[in-house]
Amino acid sequence: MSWAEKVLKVDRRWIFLAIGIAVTIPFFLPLGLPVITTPPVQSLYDAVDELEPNAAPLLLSIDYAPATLPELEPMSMAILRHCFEKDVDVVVMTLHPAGYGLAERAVLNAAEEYDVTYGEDFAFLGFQPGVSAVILGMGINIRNVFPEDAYGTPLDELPLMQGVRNYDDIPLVISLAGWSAAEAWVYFAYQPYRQTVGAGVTAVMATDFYPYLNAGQLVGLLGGMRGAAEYEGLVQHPDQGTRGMDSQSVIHLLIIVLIAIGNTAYFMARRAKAPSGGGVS
Amino acid sequence: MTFIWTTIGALLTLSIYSFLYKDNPFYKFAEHLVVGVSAGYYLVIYYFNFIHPNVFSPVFLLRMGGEPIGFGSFLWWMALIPGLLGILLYARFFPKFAWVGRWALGVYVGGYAGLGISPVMQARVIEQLRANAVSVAGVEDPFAAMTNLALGVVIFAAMTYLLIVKRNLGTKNLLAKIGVLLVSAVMGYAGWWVLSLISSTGVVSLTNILLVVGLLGTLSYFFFSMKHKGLLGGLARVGIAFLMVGFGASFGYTVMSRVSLLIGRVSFLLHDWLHLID
Amino acid sequence: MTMKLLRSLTFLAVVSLAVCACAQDARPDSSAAMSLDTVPPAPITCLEARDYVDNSDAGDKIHITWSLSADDGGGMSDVASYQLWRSEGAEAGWDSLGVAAAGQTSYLDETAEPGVDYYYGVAAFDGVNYSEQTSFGPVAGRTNFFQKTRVSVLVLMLVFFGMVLVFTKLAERGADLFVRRIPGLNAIEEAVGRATEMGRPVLYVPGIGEIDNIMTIASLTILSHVAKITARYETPLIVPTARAVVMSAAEEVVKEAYAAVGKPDGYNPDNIRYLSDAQFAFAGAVNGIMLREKPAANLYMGAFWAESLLLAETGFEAGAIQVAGTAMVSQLPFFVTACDFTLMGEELYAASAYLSREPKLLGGLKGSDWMKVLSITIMATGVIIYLLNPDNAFVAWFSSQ
Amino acid sequence: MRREIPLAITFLIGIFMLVDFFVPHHVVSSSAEEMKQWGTIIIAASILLGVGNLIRVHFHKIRRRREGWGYSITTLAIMAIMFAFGGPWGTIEEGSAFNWMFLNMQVPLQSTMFSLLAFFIASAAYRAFRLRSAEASLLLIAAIIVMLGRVPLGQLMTRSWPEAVQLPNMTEVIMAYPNMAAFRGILMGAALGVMAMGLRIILGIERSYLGGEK
Repeated sequence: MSWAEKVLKVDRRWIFLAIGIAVTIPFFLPLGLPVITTPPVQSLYDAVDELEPNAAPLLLSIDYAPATLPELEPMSMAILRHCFEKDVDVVVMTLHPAGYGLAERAVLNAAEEYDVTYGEDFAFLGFQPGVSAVILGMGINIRNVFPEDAYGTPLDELPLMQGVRNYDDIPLVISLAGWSAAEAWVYFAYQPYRQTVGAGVTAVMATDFYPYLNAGQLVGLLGGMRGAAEYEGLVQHPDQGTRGMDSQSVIHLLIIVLIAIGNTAYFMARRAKAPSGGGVS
Repeated sequence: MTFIWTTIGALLTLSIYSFLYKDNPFYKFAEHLVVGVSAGYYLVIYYFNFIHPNVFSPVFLLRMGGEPIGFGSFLWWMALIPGLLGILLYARFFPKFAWVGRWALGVYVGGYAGLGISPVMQARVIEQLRANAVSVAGVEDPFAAMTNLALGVVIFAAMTYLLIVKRNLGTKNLLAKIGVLLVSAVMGYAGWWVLSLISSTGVVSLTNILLVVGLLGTLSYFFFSMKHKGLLGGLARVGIAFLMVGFGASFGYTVMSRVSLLIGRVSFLLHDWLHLID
Repeated sequence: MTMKLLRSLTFLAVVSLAVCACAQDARPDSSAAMSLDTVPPAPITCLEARDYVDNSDAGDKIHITWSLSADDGGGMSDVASYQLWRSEGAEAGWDSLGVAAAGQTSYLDETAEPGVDYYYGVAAFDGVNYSEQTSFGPVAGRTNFFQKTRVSVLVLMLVFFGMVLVFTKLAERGADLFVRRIPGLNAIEEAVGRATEMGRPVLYVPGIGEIDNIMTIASLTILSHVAKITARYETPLIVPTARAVVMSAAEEVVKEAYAAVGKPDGYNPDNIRYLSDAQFAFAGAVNGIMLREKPAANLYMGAFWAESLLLAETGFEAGAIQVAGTAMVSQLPFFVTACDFTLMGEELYAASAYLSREPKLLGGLKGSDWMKVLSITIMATGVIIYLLNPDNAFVAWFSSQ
Repeated sequence: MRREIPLAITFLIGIFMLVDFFVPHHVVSSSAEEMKQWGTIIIAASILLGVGNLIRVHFHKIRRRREGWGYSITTLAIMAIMFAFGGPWGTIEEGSAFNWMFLNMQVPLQSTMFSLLAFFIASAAYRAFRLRSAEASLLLIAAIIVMLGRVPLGQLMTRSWPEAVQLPNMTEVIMAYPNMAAFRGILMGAALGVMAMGLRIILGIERSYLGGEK
């Protein structure tokens, strides 16, 4: 067996080992590569940035489950920091049954870093089952769906919720989801109510969301850890997203090198077998 | 206490990773464990989050969402009917009556089939068509748009010609074929770039023509009523080319999110469990 | 609370700006620079009130629209807000209804009694003076039976259904409807054949979608076909599922298929398995089946999410022939790279029609094909019309809500 | 009768839900909402069928001492424990035993299983991305450009190049145009497939999910 054939038939466990090493190294030796902002992230950032301080609140729907935490939690942290930094009021809710703890953890952690008060600068509404029904219902009156916040306080007793009835009083909704919840916001908040919606989704889902972005159904889009890293760059608060991008660079390069080796070996092996180099395969 | 639980989580994590080496007792244990845990989890969650508040409590305790409801009232019936439909599913346990389970299935499948049709038409067909049309035509200078539309048609015709008449891109050699494709891609891209220097409107409409060509090609590929020969064959091949670019691009795009998950787990092991990094 | 505060702040700012503006230029004759504003703003124009139709219409909403006062954003730039009044008759008194901020041109009255005739009045307000009131009426809220903004959806849907039904009828009458071969369908039969030769089971994964997902239903149709082949060859067929309802439907489908080819005893209920609703618990358990029960053919048909590559890579390593079919756009790249054959998007739906060879099902396929032609035509027409006149009714008609 | 009744139910409910989209009348829309709720209850009730199947399959395995029967005991035991903890001592409330088991067993197991994809995507790329044909070359080249363009490394590599050929910009162009065109095509085609299938279900032409075709 020539070396080319050996390379082609390499035990895939060597590849696994290489990936394992590549992902771990940047944890100990950070590279600190810079991140450049892309238009969908910039437009979501601008949409948040244009919100009036201490006025109509941003509705942040933290719809992810534990499985997509590493990609989406950096986003919620970056967006919450952006809002708290600018004194923009935030109302947090979740549509995922397993998202309650995660949403609460994100908003409380971010709030700890800033001088903000619960009920005045931010509120947490908790979870309600039934995705489309919740979104549609909030378009009529938020109180129909969430009569009280997650801790049992009626919404009217929260200063920042006074005067907030439905989507007319919410300039922007952002959904961070690793499943179809973000799409549901497009279908049931943008389509019937023309509510401005932004989304943060996993990198793999981002492809599906380009049509919505292009059709103006979404105001902006964060895709995966990179989207989070870009947003962290814009709010000048590098964190998990930015650090993760170093590991990303190494692994992406590794995969490309592997593909290059594979193709070189493939053509060496072909040449050895069919000297004419022709033939349609 | 937290450390014990974290250690359990970490050991289970390592058990799953051991699968990468080969199937082994640790993986088998973890796999059977997670099946058991999730079965118990869903059993409890489905009962307490759906059945209890929406069926059991209103029907038997006459309370719904904390409010009392009357026996035989409208709300009571509205809780009883889905409850009965759910129970009909269990008719399967008695083969003689298994067929009544289909009623529940009929309600569920029929309801969602009806529910799905119109939004799909709206969001996936009409809205996409509209977006495509508007983004192609939505440039400020109609003259430039027309010129570019014509230009797009020419490029498209050339591509189709290459792909149909010169089916194999004029050569049999695979490397040469790839070469031709690469050179034309580079040329196309260069042309696009040169145009971008001359007129920004032109670029917008030219790149948008890609949307039309791609959509036309892909839809042709999914045309089942005719053999893929002649013009339709060419269009379908253009569609395949677009599909391939799309698949490659989204594959590459996805790598990042998968690596993100791995980073999350590695950070759990190194940071949350072993405290090796901060 | 904050909204009100903000509103009054903007109002104050606007007023002071307006006062300063007056002081600086407009009127050299008004010597008292800080004198009180006595000039009312220009009235609004084009006032209209219409019954408002939303998704749950109880006839209690009326939508009021108007054109800005000439002094809002232009002219004296001193409009602070718009005051709205409502009255139940041309002669009856006016009740205050609400306030809209400067720059707004609409207001939704959600407190209307259905069927009552109302008159609406709107006036611009500069903080001190009201403009002349513009009125409109009568208008009554009705509970509507048709959402007019969705007429394009309805029309296209009916056209599509019409085509499907016509082709189905044609097919039933025996018209020869050509449908091209779908590559990948043969692959299913080959894969099952190979499993038989090797004496190893066939694994059929109907996705992790709930049964309300149309992909799952298409998958069950294909399953029925596959089960008939395995029944004939007496090859074990393992169907792991992630949803209990899908599991029970799969049981029915497979049992009937075995009975249909006259081998009801070949059906093994232990091979139709519910594994877990949890996505990755399911994927892990299916991986276990692949490595331990060693199926020689893995068929993945239906709705898949991230587990697609977990299954397909493990299956590849285990040496099985793999055929996938899904309309999940985000997972297609993985099935295409890791499986031997992939039914993409509509091919999955087409496959179920093609396999059954029932003329009724082929009609749907034909209908979709002609709908594609119609869609392209609509898009092309839209582009041309849009280029000639961007504000035309044709494009607007398709902006459904 | 055994088949006609469910088909009639499917037809009536299907048509009603279809019509709901076009009829804003509040009586119609609130009834449709109510029926959606029914769907979730039917699904929730079905879990018992699934768990019944799970118990049966594993029980058979244990009773017949088939290979790996010991693991089946794990599955059944942990399910029983989870179920026992779930009822009386609170479900998803912070700090309940049920929640602890969920957070420290199900969550890490699921997310680790998910993260295996990082390894698999590399091995799939290595194996499948070969310049076998002209079409395959498109797949490969698009993948490489996007992979590089997505990470900071790609940005650094081409930072000094003209804007049009900087990798992140090329990535954006590929994602926003050819990729989107192709996916729009798939989406639209699939949407038509869904609608045709939905119509067939409502009309009772498609009935395999009810079991068999007769």
